[in-house]
Amino acid sequence: MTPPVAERSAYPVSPTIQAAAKPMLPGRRRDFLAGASRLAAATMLAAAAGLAGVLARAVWQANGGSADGTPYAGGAGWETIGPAVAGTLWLALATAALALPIGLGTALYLEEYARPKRRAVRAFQAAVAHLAGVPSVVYGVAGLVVLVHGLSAGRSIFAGGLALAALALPTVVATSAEAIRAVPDDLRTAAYGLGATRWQVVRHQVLPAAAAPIAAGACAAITRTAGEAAPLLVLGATSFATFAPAGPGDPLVSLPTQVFAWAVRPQAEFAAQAAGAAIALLAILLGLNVAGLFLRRRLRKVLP
Amino acid sequence: MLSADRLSVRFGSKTALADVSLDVPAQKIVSVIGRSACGKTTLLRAFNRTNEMIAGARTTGTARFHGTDLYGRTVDPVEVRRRIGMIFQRATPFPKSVFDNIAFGPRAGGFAGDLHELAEEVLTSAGLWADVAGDLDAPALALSAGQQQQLCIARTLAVRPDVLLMDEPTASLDPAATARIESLVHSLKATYTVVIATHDLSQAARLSDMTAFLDAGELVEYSPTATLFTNPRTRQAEEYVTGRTS
Amino acid sequence: MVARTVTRPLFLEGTGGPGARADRVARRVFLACAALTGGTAAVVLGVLAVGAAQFFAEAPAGGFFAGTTWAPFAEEPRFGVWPLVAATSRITIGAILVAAPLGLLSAVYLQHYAGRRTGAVVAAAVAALASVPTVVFGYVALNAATPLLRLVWPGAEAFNGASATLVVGLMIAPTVAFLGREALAAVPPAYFHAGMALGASRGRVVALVVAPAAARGIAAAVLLAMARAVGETMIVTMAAGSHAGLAWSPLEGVRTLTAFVAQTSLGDIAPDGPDFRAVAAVAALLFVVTYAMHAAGRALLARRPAGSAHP
Amino acid sequence: MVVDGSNSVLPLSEAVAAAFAERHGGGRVALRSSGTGGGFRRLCDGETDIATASRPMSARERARCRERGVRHVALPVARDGVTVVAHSRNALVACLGLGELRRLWAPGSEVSTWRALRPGLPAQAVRLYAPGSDSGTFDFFTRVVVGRAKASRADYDPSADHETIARGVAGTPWAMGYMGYAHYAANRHALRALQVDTGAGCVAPSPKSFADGSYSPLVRELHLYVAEDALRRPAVGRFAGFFVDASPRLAPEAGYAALSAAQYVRSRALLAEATRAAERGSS
Repeated sequence: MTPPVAERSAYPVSPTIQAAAKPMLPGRRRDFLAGASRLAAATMLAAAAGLAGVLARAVWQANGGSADGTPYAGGAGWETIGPAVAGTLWLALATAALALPIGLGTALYLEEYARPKRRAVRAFQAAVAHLAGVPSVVYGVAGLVVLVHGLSAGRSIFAGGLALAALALPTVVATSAEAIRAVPDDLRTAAYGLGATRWQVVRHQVLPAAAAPIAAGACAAITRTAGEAAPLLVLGATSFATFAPAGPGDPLVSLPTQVFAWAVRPQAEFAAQAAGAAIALLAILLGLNVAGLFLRRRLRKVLP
Repeated sequence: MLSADRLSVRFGSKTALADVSLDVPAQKIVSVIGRSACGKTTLLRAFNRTNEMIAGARTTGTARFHGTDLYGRTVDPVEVRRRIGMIFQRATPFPKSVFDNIAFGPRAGGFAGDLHELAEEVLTSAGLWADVAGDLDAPALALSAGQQQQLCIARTLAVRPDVLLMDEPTASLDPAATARIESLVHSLKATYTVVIATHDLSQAARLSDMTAFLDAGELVEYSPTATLFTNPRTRQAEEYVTGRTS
Repeated sequence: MVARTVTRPLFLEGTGGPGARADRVARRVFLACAALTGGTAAVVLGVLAVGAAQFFAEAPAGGFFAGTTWAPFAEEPRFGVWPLVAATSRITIGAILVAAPLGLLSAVYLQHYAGRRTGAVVAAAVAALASVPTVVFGYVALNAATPLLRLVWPGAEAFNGASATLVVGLMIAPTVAFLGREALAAVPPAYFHAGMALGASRGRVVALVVAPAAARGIAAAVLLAMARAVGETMIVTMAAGSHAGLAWSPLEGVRTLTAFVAQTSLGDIAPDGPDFRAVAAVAALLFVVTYAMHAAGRALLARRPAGSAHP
Repeated sequence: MVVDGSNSVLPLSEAVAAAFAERHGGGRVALRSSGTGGGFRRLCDGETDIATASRPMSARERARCRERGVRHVALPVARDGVTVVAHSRNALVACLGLGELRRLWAPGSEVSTWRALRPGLPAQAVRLYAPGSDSGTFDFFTRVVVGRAKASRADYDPSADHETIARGVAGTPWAMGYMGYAHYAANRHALRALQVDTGAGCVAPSPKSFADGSYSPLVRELHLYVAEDALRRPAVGRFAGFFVDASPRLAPEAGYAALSAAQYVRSRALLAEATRAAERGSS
């Protein structure tokens, strides 16, 4: 079809070169990372699937097996996890209502109002950012002393919400500040050049430009804290409630602490109940994540 | 020795190279000219199978090296890259010492000889030996931009390729460094086959034996350099080399 | 063109311009937010500091850091925190030995090997694992990992370090994978392409060129994941037990710093009792260690990867 | 309404709360188990309406309550025996004497193997699981066995939750521990309850031996402590009354021994009196 290279070429291939040419090595070379990295990825997949499988199996067996009379109240169903679901939703709401505005306000102050940044501001910002690395159980200890005993907030949804908001705050500040910092300075310079005040620049330029990543960061922080059990256990969460909390003053119940309370019991019925609560918790977190995704997309669409 | 036959490359739905057929003769310098984004880089990358590292790339047609289809089922792309080396527009020394930069390729290829000897040889070939001989452990990033490009060429030579693909090797260099690289390329012709993509017409005229003119991914004209620059067969090539481009 | 004359007064000084009042209000609101944030941090710190100070008033710091018996509520209390520290260290190191290879290799897979579709699936699995609450991992450690472990080693205790370590490793692996992938992605692609063009295998290029260039980020990923393991509470509280001894076998129960805080708090801590003082001292230790690890990890991340400053 | 306190009473509280919710269309009851000590503390802080207890209130706790002006009434609801449990496959030990238990659990005890406890037993290490220091069961057991409340060796695995103790003993070969009988009953397939020799021969723990007094030193009465102020809310009185009335039926189901009918009548009378006192106080 096509004439051989040598014939068509204007410059005949020198025979010495052709003779000297090493033969092409056929076949593929071994790549040690290819196998190892695929194995690791497969392990991650298996871990995720295994986790889902463990939970599903526990619930499945409980529903399939006969209920041999446990002396306890219970049974995996809506009556048992309903109060905890309501509690977790309340707590997420409280976290969002407190951590979001305060965190965003803090970030705006640090990034926009404290400009140019003095050393003290930078030090403060770093100090707050690293609080995100402090274990949540530590917040529970502080919350117990300050909220439950100091403010007499009791072991209530209110106390739990405050503790979780304090836990989420450093993360919200850090992610919001990062989003604000990513807004190009040209935007600010142009706006200031037109005679805008700081607030006008923030309101009309910075916030619209940074809204989507701020929402994403806040949503991630709230989702993470909504799954926290340790600080609520320290505050003194309720292990069994016959009613759903209807307001901030009601006793502290939540899905994560309920998963804990049931999971540590050796009986299979409670393992199933814990697995059911865990699935409900994962579903709520997934819902929050999806809501965050929609919010983010919407913010991106509405604001340029 | 190196040839393309109806070679096309698409990135997603975008065609970067369309039905290009050309032969690169041994121990000659072939330059590839054309406007930005005309497919010069893609053509070079097609010859050492580095396009496939870009997501969505699809290559059709054949590219042959000593008659072997580079895209053949049994061909190892890693071996292809050892035989057909490539130098990029921007010097990309690894953040390691000069010596480690040279040694990376030979070590990867299982080189059993004396690496220092090899380093001296290739650095000499690349005209860099005098500059770096004193301290081969110096960080490569401490070299000047021109020296970095020379190092990249030396590094490629250390793999002992048959062909050097050079993608605008002097585009980001100053005139003095450009001159050094050009004379280096010229001297390499004795042992290597070189394909050089360039947007500098005078460089193409100075260096190459054959010139290929690409436009929008298509090979418009492929002629001996003297012919293409003085008496091009096609009107597009004439317009381009005389600067009367639309 | 005719030169224009300024007909309006200049407000170069003072605060009379339009919008100045809203700006002042906004500044105050945001400053108040910052003060609240700072106040929250100060309160957390203050509670721990006061509690820890009370603790050290009755238990000398020497005994705390050097003692090997932890029995703060016994008739004759002993305050040697070493067993708790040893347990935390063992579980952290064990977990990172699981998580570092798993996470980093997954990061390499996602960044350099995965096809688009399989990559998306694996990335989704990693993200899903990352968002699972630790109490759910605790459930898995207690009700799945331990029974499996006992199939292999029937002598394993009901609460043991091994299954907690394994599951903590699984929990922090997504952190390593995510941060590791970011580190790999921050390496200029030119390195990868140049390495490939020199005829090295993909694995060789990644291991010898890309990974060293990303070393700082990879170290940060490992360090930050370890900080999470140190602070991990639910898995160890549920599955590792409450035995504050210096056990050597991973099949025995151990009690970590975090588990002590959580398990003690399951009863009730009165803010004026010895249990609160002990809990506060341990919490303060946890605070200092994790804060430092997090700061060090972030400092590593803040520096640009080698070579990225290159034009 | 918040009920807090003993983990030993929790199985009964749960059964009662569930029955109450069923009967009264979801009565609003929240249960916690911070331990008897924690429950008393919270009752006297006004944080909880009802404290459940596995031991009587101590003089110091009583004083604290009085200091804060919290009046309360104690209602006995069931009888429970502290049960010594071992790993289910440990068939070599059937009965332990009080003296042996004392040697094992005394502060500073050096007994670390079964052989050290009783010559002839294997030299396997005894891993010990028991309630933490806020537990009424811990206070009761140490007082009866060691002779002094809260006097115990410290190198055991403490837990505020008896279910965790059950899981620990069930899953650790050669382990041993003690807990409320109801928690043992819920895990009886996985645990082995040891008989206790109180001097008059070995007796196995069971609701029957609790009722007839043969297990007597280790049997205690479980109480509800109801805050008088809380009784002004009719719901609290209703729940406390329901608790007393339901206990004869629910206590045996949940693994306790019921008290005598006369004792329940007395509990009812105490509750009525406290309610009247609360109403007088409010008007």
